[in-house]
Amino acid sequence: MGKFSAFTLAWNALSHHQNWPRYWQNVPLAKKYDVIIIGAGGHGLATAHYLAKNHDITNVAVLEKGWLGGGNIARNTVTIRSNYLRDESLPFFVKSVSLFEGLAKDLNFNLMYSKRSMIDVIQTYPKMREIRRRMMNGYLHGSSYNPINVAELRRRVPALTGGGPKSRLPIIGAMVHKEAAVCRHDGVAWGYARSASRRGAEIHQHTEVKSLLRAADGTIKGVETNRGTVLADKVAVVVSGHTTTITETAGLRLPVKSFNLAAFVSEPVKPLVDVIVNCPDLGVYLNQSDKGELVIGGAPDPGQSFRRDMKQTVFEDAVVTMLELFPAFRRLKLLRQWGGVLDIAHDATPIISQTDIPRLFVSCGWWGGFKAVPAGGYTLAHLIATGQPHEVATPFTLDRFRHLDFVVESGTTTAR
Amino acid sequence: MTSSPLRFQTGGHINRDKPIEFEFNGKIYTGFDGDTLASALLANGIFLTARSFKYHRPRGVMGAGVEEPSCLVELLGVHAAGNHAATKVELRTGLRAKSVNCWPSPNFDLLSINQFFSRLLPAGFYYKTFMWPNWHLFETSIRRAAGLAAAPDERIPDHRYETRWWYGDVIVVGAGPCGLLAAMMASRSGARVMIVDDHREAGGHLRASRMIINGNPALDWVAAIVEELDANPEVTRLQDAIAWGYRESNQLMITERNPLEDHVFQRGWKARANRVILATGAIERNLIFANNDRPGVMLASAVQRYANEYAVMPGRRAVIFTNNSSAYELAHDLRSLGIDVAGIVDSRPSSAIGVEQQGLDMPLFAEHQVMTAHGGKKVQAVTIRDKNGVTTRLNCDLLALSGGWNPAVHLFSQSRGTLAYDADLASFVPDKPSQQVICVGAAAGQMNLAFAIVETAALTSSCLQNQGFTVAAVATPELSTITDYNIHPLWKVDGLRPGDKAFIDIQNDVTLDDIGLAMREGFDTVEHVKRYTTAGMGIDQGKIGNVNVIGNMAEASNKTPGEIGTTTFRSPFTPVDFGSIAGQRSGEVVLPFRHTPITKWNKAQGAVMYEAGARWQRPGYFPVAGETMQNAINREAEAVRYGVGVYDGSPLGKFDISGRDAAAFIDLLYTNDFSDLEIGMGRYGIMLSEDGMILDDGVTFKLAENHYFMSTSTGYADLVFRHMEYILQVERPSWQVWITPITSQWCNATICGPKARDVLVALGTSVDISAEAFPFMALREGIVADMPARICRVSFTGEVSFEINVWPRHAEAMWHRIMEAGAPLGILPIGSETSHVLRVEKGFLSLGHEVDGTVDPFDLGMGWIMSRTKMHAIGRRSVDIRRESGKPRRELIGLLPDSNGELIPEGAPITPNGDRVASEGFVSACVWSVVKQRVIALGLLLNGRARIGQTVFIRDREKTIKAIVTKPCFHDPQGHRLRG
Amino acid sequence: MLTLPCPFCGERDETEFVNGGPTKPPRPDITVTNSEWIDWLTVPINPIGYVEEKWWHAKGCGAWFTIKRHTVTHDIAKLDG
Amino acid sequence: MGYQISTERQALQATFDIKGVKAAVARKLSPLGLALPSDRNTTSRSNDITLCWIGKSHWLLVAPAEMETQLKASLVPDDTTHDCRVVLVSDVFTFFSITGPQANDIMAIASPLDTRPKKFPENGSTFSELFGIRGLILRQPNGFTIAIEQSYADMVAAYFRKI
Ligand SMILES: Cc1cc2nc3c(=O)[nH]c(=O)nc-3n(C[C@H](O)[C@H](O)[C@H](O)COP(=O)(O)OP(=O)(O)OC[C@H]3O[C@@H](n4cnc5c(N)ncnc54)[C@H](O)[C@@H]3O)c2cc1C
Ligand SMILES: NC(=O)c1ccc[n+]([C@@H]2O[C@H](COP(=O)([O-])OP(=O)(O)OC[C@H]3O[C@@H](n4cnc5c(N)ncnc54)[C@H](O)[C@@H]3O)[C@@H](O)[C@H]2O)c1
Ligand SMILES: Cc1cc2nc3c(=O)[nH]c(=O)nc-3n(C[C@H](O)[C@H](O)[C@H](O)COP(=O)(O)O)c2cc1C
Ligand SMILES: [Zn+2]
Repeated sequence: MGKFSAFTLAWNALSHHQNWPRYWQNVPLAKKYDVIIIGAGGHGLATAHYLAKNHDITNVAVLEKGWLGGGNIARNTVTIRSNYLRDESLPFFVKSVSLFEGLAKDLNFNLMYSKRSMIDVIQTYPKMREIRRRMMNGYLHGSSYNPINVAELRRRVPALTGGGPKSRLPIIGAMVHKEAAVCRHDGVAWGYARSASRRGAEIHQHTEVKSLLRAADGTIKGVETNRGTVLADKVAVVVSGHTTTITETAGLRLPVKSFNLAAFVSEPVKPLVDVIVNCPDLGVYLNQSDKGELVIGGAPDPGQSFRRDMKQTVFEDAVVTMLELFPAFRRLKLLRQWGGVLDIAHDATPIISQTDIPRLFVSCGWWGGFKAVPAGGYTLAHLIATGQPHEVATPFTLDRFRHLDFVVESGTTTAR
Repeated sequence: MTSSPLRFQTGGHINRDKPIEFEFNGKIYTGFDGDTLASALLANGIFLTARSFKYHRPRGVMGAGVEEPSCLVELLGVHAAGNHAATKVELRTGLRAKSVNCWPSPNFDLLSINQFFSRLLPAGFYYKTFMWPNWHLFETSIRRAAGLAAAPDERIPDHRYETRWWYGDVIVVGAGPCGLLAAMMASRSGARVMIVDDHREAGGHLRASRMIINGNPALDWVAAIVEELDANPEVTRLQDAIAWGYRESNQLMITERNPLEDHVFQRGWKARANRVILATGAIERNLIFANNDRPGVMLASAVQRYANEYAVMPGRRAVIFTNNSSAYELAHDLRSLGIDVAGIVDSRPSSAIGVEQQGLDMPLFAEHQVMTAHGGKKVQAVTIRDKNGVTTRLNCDLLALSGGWNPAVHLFSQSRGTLAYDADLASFVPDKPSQQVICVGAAAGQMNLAFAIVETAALTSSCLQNQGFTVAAVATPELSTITDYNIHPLWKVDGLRPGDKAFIDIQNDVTLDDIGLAMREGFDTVEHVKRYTTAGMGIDQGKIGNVNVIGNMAEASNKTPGEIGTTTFRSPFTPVDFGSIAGQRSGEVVLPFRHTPITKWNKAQGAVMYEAGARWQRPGYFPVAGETMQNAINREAEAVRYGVGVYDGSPLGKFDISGRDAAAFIDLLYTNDFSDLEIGMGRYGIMLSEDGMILDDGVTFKLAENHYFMSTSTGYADLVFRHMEYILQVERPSWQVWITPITSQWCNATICGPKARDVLVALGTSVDISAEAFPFMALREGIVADMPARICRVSFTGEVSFEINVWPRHAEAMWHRIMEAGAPLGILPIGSETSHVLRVEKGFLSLGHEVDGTVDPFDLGMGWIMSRTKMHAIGRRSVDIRRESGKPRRELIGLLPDSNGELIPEGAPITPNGDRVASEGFVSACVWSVVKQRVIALGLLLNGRARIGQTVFIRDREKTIKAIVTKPCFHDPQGHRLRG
Repeated sequence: MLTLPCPFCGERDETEFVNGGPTKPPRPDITVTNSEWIDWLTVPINPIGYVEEKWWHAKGCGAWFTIKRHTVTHDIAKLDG
Repeated sequence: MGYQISTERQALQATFDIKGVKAAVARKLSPLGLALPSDRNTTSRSNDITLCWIGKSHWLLVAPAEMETQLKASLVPDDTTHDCRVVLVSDVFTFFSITGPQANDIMAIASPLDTRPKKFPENGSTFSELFGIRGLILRQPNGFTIAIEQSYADMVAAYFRKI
């Protein structure tokens, strides 16, 4: 009786909810698997789900050093969008957004996916030009992005009272990205974990990979963990900010650096903003959760960091810029702030790739990768199962570094 | 409304001479100066003050400070803002407040119907339903129900918030007995001290107690210390100030709520000291039994504070339920205040109860537990139960709980200090510090004040001595008797049944059942339980409930609370206004802006001003009455092409570069050669990043041997400066090169057009300006219009140009002289929109248009600028590697679009056959050309140079526009005009 | 907020500085192979622990300097030598 | 306007940016009777001339505007033949004075600089952050003198009117 529905909820209410099964099973750690996925974050768990669902590969272990879903998937500002700039990235993110739309049904789990649009507030002409370029390029790939005037912007976001004609940086226009959505971030991890587990994959929490093991011929053989050696035919490193920490144990160095990116929430208030508001010229973005708190994000910390914390300078900048556009929020209160460890590739574009070590795969460089969880898992599963990059993920292989052929999908839009 | 039914006639620390009227839920009440909203409401007999978050159960005040989980109010009027704990709202004239989260009132709340569906709403129920047809359909109504208070909608003027930095030797947080003692010692030692306390007056929990110190009321002792501290100018004492964040390098973030200056509403302090002393006290936790959330159920410490500090008795007949000795102090206080106590229910075995009960003639129910509280909108009775399950009913209208004390370790933990579980205290205490911080008093887990004081003196003393201060011994105050704490943890009462509403997080309506369900479903770490049930995620951040969650998880899984561990303590310690974080930073202090000496003139001419990068504002165009933007641009552009125009080029980045190795340095920076440049001449150069992408472009003049005058684009001047200093200081430290930014030392008026020279003649100059004597790309110094000037012959328009650089002190005069001299020739000021047209006609590149972070000089057809002899120039190697792959590149081309005179949006993609597929290039710039009298464009196109003459298709969403590919220059390709 | 030790000005608040990324080995000369160059250019050190990095005292004296900063604690250690 | 301070925008000052090897700089300045400041981020004075040591090999010389021509003659800007060089930057900076009993409070709001006398002495002078931009801070008897890049001066003046 594990299926979720209004009916099963009512049925279980009769027994005071004493009989719900576990979301994921606790089983002993085996000696060997077909595939080991390191990291039970969004991408790792989604990969396990799609390996089972699309490729029938279920002898899979997801190894997680902490509690599943406790990495960046627990910490992000939940913006899902596909309004990227480059032809290389657009098909991937369009795919991811479309997978998100059907995900609650696919996983039989309410992720509270809410397609509520994102509005970019534009305050300078160079940004306007860049954003129009996104609009026209996005159209080619089925990602919609349409201009609205300032009056319409203010009608849709009444709380946005700053940026008037006399302000330091008047608003000159806005763009609506209709496909943008938010969704319960923890739910994505739990939904994928539950589905992967029900399809046969194992999830081992509190199992930290200490190093990668290579066979005599250099190929990958398995991993060393705090719970002993585990062997596997194929290993995928899907650990966001800790990627280099793991790959370097096998002598593999990657063009990524780790950063702390932080976010914060206000006290919960009654519905106030029902779209995602992104202010690229000022460098702040926000949305309001179903519980009422405003979820607000800014820039990453300067300098590498493995903290999950808030740097005062960066935080202050996000607050002051938010108040430029939402001056009434001066009296709104900060409730909590936190951070996460992300890795950013040299060209700011993700990496889903086979590595120089045969049968070792990485998926990293996801500094705006919550939106990418479905497509990231989908395409990594494809790569692991078939040995070939999925068509929408071909620009993201490590090959591009061999010729410095960067994609340069930098964070021209602030929202992750 | 003057009689407050529950206020004692005497006692307390309120100011009875100053009654204050206030409004709550539309009714007017009276309290006193010194009250909080909560104490005033209780004094007026208002118990039902709120409805709960999920089930809309009736709720009242439970605590007396930041820990308050339940009585949240929304402030109305001038200071409108939501979600304030009524226990932290000071009563002030004009205060208006209402309950949050209920409609129409807490007494009659429509959504209280949720209580009857509560069975359907266990933790995480929403993950299991609302999936058909989709969540978005349900979302609106669910969101409306959530969210507590409405958001503030009135604005506080910016300057009313302020932030400032503070530096000193010691910061003490908490002005309870231990904090005061520490601050006093630090002050006497000569240190510069800040002491921060969250209450309006110092004293900490002494204000809530009837303690005697040195034979007098404790507050006399407090007053003496306060007086001493205030007399020392090196001491900053902040009351009503919350230290909410502990950052790196021993910095505390503090919000002072009501600074004495009346022009400041709140002040944020960024205070940093060599040592921080945390004397933050402890926070009481509640106990878990059925209906433990009824109005009238309160923390024992809160009851004590109401009785002693505010002279309010929140009930007439009390029951005290405890698992430790601290609540007996309340029993004694109630006894001496003459309040009826129906009984002390003590879950500890009789043998564990000691001297604390002496002198109390009231029923003591040892080894008993409260099973349930009765009553709806106010508690009416409790059922208690002994260890054999025998139950008794006690009538009461007040139930005071003490589930034990949690040291306030929040700031310590934020400082990255570790915590340890102390089984004797049944709580988490500071363990290893990671910054220069010590904890004293209850915050350190010392629950016995006599010991705490002795320890505080010793710890403070060595902390000060470590910093080199001399510390005199302080007399230890003599205290009235104190009992030992002696807690026996009780994480929940025995015999609870499924479905009992035993709340563990009062604010988020999380019950013990919810914790059980989460654990059964596999959420077995404390972090999972938190996120699945939302326990501890409310405005109070679970200050009274979190350790109970941990205790119950430990019990259910046969672990110790230490093994379960805590969730992360995050800032802020308690919510603070965003305004107090931003302070005065708004408008230009967030986004400073820069003026040239000509800005005022430009604005007076009606220029439409644009942000021009690097914080400069520049005119875009100068429309005359009734003119469209395009007409204005055309008029200005024609002036330059056929007459003369002038623009204010002052924001261009300018650097004076000199020194023994200056020439080598310039050669390293630019891809082309500068070594053969003659003195007095300049050269255009492109600077690459080490990635091989274009970083900047500009002209550099050689003023003398090893002395250069470099100009950069406006927007990148700062970046270029940083880049140059990096190379010099990091890569080439042995080189002798000196760079001085002189952007603001030189203003420039660029006169351009076929009649430019005539203007200069009219101005009068000492320089021979003939084309032979003063060729293109030369620089001359001399007098222009009686002012010293540096003239450069560069051209970004394709016409003859003279850049007249003068010092800003002369700039306005020079500008006026130019306008005067040029008037007969029809000179026009031109804006950046016009410059854009002129440069597109010439095919000159612009950063941000053609250069979008992916192009190199070859792509732009500027291979000539990549010197063959300078392979070591910055970025060169990367360009070569990229090109070796042979992958086709997007190349700069011109476009003649077939658009019926309409401009094509810049950025429009070019697609194969105009199909809706991935692009093969894009339009980087598109203008109406005054020389071609048609729309022209520049673009980057895959293999573009090989496709000149072909037709391509530009795709603006639905629309497809044909265009012919041309060379990227539409005007005077040989450059005769600019050399003329 | 951190304080950073400028070799000229002493301890100053972080807001005065600009981060310049981790220290790279010296810039290779033109004789290195492509892959050596690419490694130098794109592959940074990324330790959990002390990272040697550059900062610029942009709002102060203008010095570019090197520190060793712990990527978890932000503690700053003395540079060797 | 709640603070007891007065702020004043000052007229142009003759200002020279000096970079170079310490000994060479000392030699260059000795005809003016100016000794190099002995401590970093402090000043030395001779007559009306103030010399600020603001960076490792970097000094700023500030004097009344009337002295500009004379100073130019003796400092010979643009002469790069020695191990130091001087650039005229008089127009780069605008100076303001902030004086009054609460001048310290204004500095605490505007700048993260620790202005306790033991960190920033009587003759202190340093570049730091001021209202979010870079600025020079000098102590003066009743408060401070600050200098910011001239292009920001109107903004700072407007800001002073607000606090
Ligand atoms: C503040 C913030 C805001 C963000 N906002 C957005 C946004 O709005 N939109 C968006 O699309 N993206 C956003 N992101 C980015 C997004 O969260 C991440 O890109 C994405 O979650 C990363 O993928 P993941 O979920 O697989 O990583 P994670 O959840 O970090 O998973 C990695 C897992 O690997 C585990 N692990 C690490 N080392 C080991 C080891 N040695 N052995 C075993 N396990 C290990 C970790 O414990 C972790 O659980 C944001 C990120 C942050 C921090
Ligand atoms: N009833 C009790 O048993 C009880 C309760 C608490 C303390 N005590 C006794 O008091 C002794 C110590 O007293 P103390 O001085 O440690 O604590 P205290 O509780 O008297 O004082 C702490 C003060 O710090 C303030 N504070 C806490 N966090 C703050 C923050 N982040 N910012 C600003 N202010 C903050 C509190 O509001 C309070 O005023 C203990 O040894 C114990 O015996 C007893
Ligand atoms: C979208 C989102 C919304 C959140 N809302 C709340 C909230 O309402 N209350 C709260 O206490 N924390 C909230 N958090 C923060 C979490 O409590 C927590 O800080 C975050 O998951 C990081 O974990 P950590 O603080 O345990 O390191 C939210 C986090 C996210 C990502
Ligand atoms: Zn410095």
